[in-house]
Amino acid sequence: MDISYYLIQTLNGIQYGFLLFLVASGLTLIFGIMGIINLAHGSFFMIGAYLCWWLTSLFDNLFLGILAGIPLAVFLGLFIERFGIVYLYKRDHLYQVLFTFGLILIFGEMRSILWGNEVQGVMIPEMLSGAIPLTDTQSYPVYRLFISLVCTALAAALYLVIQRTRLGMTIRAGASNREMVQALGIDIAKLFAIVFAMGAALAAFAGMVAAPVQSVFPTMGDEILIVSLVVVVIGGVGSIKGAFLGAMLIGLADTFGAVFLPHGAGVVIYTVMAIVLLWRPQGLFGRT
Amino acid sequence: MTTLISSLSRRRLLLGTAAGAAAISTFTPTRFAIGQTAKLKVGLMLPYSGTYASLGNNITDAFKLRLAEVGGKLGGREVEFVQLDDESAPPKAKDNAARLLTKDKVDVLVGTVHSGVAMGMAAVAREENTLMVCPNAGAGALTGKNCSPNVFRTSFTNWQPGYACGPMLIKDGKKTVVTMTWNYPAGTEQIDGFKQSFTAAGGTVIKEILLDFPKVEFQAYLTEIAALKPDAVFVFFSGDGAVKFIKDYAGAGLKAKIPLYGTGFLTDGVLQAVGNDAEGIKTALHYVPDLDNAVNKKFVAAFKAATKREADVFAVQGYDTCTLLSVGLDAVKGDAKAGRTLYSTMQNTIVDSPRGRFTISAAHNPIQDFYVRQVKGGKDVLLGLAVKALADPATGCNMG
Amino acid sequence: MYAISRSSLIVLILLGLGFGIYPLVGDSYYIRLLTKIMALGIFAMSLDLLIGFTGLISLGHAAFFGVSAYTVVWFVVKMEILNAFLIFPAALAVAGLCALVIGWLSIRTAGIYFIMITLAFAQMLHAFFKDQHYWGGTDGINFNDKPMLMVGDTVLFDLSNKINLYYLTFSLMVAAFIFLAVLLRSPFGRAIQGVKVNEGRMRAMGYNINHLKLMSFVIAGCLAGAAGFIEATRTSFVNPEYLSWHASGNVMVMVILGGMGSLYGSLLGALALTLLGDNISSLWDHWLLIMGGFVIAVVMFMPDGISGSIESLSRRFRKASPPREETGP
Amino acid sequence: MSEIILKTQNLSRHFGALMAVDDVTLSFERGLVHAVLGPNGAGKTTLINLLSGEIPPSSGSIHFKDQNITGLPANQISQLGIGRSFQKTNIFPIFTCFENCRLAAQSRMKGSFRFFRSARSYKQINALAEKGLEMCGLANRRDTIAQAMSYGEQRQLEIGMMLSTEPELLLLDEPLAGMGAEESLKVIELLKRLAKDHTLILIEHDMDAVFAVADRLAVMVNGRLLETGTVGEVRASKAVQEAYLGSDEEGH
Repeated sequence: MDISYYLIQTLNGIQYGFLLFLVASGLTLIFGIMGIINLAHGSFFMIGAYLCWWLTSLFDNLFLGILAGIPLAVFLGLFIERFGIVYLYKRDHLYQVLFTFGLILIFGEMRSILWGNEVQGVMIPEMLSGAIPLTDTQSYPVYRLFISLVCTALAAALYLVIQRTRLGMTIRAGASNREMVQALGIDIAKLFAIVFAMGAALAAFAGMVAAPVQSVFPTMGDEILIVSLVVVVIGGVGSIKGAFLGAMLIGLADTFGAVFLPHGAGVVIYTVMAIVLLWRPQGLFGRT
Repeated sequence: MTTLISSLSRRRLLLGTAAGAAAISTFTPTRFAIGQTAKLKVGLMLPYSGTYASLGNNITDAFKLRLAEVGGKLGGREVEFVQLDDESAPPKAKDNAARLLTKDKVDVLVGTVHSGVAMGMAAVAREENTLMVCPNAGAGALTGKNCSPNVFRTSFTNWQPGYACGPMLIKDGKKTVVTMTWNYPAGTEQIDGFKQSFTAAGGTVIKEILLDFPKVEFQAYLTEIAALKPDAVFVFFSGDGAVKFIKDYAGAGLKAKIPLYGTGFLTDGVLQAVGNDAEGIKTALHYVPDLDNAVNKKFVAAFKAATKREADVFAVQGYDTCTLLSVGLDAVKGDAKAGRTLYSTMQNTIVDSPRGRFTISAAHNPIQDFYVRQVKGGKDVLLGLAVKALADPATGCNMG
Repeated sequence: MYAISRSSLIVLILLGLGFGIYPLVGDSYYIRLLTKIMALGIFAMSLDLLIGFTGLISLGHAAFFGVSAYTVVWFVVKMEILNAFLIFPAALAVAGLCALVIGWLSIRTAGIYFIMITLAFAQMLHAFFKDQHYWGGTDGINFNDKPMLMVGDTVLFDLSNKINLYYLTFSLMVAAFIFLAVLLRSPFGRAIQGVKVNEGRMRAMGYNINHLKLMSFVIAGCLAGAAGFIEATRTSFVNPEYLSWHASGNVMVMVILGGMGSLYGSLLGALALTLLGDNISSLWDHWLLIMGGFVIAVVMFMPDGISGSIESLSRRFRKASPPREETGP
Repeated sequence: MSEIILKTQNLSRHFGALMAVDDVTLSFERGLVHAVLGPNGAGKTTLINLLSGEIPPSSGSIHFKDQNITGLPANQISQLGIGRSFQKTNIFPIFTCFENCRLAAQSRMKGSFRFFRSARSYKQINALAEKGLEMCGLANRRDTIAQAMSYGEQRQLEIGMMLSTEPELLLLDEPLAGMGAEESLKVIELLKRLAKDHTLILIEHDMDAVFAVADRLAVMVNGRLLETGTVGEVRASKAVQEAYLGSDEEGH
């Protein structure tokens, strides 16, 4: 095991971390700003992946598929917020949990009706299908590099929006003090709709770019939801910065755990979470 | 009308059986009456959704194909199917099997693909004392530790194809191997079978990689394989997981550097989807579509005609399941509760299968030939015999 | 404050009679199904203790159900010990111990955090059993011999007999109900109900909130363990899915559907949801769509559940005696 | 010279940059009625919250009798014999008055985990609860659901619950807030009765009430202690008149 091996495994971990960040950032904002626990967030990831598969086979081009999929995801997010989530703002967390649990069942069955239950593969486009040789046997697939680059760009854009724009200011204020934003006379309904649709679109986008490497299968939403919840818990509710660090931590822990502890891989990320919680019950960047 | 037929048929039955059976029939008249008039209910508990849906469909269609060939009846009774999607979900297995056996009251239980589900079904079948035939799942315990007089299998134990692969790699001069599979019994049992014959012949397994079923994110492991540089890689994957693995393996640039081996499930039914990336992969299995025997030629053509699909090993197993049931039930005139008579007939049958003739072991698992196959021009081609008449050791089986 | 109203008493007696008499007239399929329903009923009541009475929204309750089931397997398969007098207390103890550790880590948080952390810890155990070959991996473990109640080598009660298991489950369900009803009238029970209504005030009055919550969490964990024992014995099977968050979500749906904070509502919820699933699942492949819509409808239109509807209906029938709070000047 | 029951030493608490309580050193004598005065935002409620353990101080210390209670959680402080009532009515709205008080009294039981005997069968606890109800004047409302009562009665219940825990020292956060004149009189009478065998620390806006019951006054402005002393001394203080009383009188 030489240096290049650890380097590539680190790249693998970071690439997974980026995907997690896209899902977890939306989740943490929806928690922080809207006070909603959205268990159906993972379903957007799954829907994104299936949309990608469906549209890619329709247009015969991955990029066109993703491009066409994003507005559909935004629309789905707006629709769910307007006709579902909106009824939950004043309800107890318990009912939010149940409602979104019901949504998961509905999304799952709709997927089953529209697209079936089969595992589907999405072809990596020709221009991204090669691998970059690093040593005599090691090489790194171009498409994974592409995922990391796209996600970096998206994370940077998210950072700029949140730090530099008026919308971002409102979002930051909302995440640190929900009551204050409501008191400031900002159009809450609009803000909530934007945040929710944005979160849904980010998760769906993650599903789309992940589709070629993870394949497309029914339970993919559940898996990423749980891991994203762990990321949010570690990072602290409402903190984008926390979500980013948490995602990278979990991405690396999961990758190296799978390699070094083959019989305990699944437990690694939860152990990381338990340690963080013992040290800081409110997460790395959570408010006390 | 109905009463007339029923009394008539009961008389015919009484005439045709020994005095002892007549005595039984007075105690249990309904069963015999139904035995001749009512349809034989066959419960097909198979995956009709999810990763294994295509397997479930091939098994079902081939079963029905064979049923039509034997005249649409089993043991003289018309057949009524009760189909249930098992979703390949072990937690639901027992409740689903109980539903078929105690609510729908099927006479024979057929299923399934997933080993975990099959184990649950067998337990319920044993409890309810109903004949069950497993057309695919290879869980060793089914005809090993948990074997049972009323449970038969027409497919294989996971150990069998794994064991058949060992000599193949040794012959090719591969001494060090990394194995990889899903962390579930079908996977680990096949790898264990492989390890047994491979290490006995002097090979070394330098690393065993396991990943969650049905995850197909292989990247971290491929990186590890590339770093370990073994002579060969031996895997068990099937269906869509196999497609993904073969592609990722080629995509990571490993195809040309480290040859890929596996049990036959790696390439069965996936070759069209993987295209060129599968060329040269060597596997061993109890069936190759181009086997040169009359039964196989007829079967391949008939299956294609009936379903527009190519026959595969799963279809063969479904086909043989019907054959075995037909032989057994004919001998007891459709009485699926006949017990020992039925079971011993089934066990002593030599099944003339598309895969070649095979016999049934005392533990109710096929004793069969395994073939070496290689992908050439997008097809699995027969290279020769891997192991002749391979029987599962059936460790721990005690029929009692 | 928990009290058994007259209408709920009627429902309870009907439930008890129905469950008690059914095996004398029913067929084997439904005996099996009702045993499952009663086990789930115990499971749901245990969760009701948390969400309906203590105000702890745990989304990882299936963990305790599952570890108990795995304990049964450990005894039966790994140790080849079948004595239920040994297995049952051990299964409860293991479930309680897990609840103690997970509870200790979780109750320091509140709100969304508590929900997510209980969920994450249950997933951790789920991953543990799934990863370990020893525990049967994703397929779980099937076994043949069921636990039996025995003294020495004398078998008092063989649980592989469906009727025996049915009545054992029935007795456990009745015992669990009585235990909880008594518990909720005790000083401890009153205190946890106070915690649910007004946690801050309870602390200001001198109660150690964390101790109360933890104790409630452990008791609920033990009861969930009793349900897990039954389910493992009933199916002679165990699988990581017993601990999955879908299982936790399902039992939560039962509690809310039945009506939280009423105990008997949890039993009704388990009965209604399981029978509904049993019947519509064979009618339509996509029955979970109906289930999902049903869950959402309960949240939107029936937040007090079945028992809540029963209570308000019976109040409407008894207009003659107005509720007490309207008396006085 | 009577005994000091509670004292604070350089007690401070800040929220971010805001100094809610700033370097307060105060002593409270046993058996007297102490009132803390000050305009809105002076840090009075924060002070009570610090004394009752609701929030931990940023710096400084609190001693109850001879024990350092700085940073102890609220439940332990309550167990030492310091009871408190809240400015915003803080009761169990869906329980009866008796159950509210009984729950309060129950907190004094040794060993918190009693699982089997009915809570209603503990005679001593019931007696304590009845006494609390009696003292706060709600004996006739024993079985009424708390949320069905008038606001004033709920305020009385608030005090009754505190009394059911048998505290030595009572921390009362605006016991008269939002009450009508008649109800106020009742509560003032109650406070006077309580003063006979308890030490009281109260925050109140109603000056007449304060002057009617208080022995000692402390005046806070912007988190700092401005003046302490007897009613007469504080009334005479120039600083106080400028900062608070003066402006208050002008306001009326």
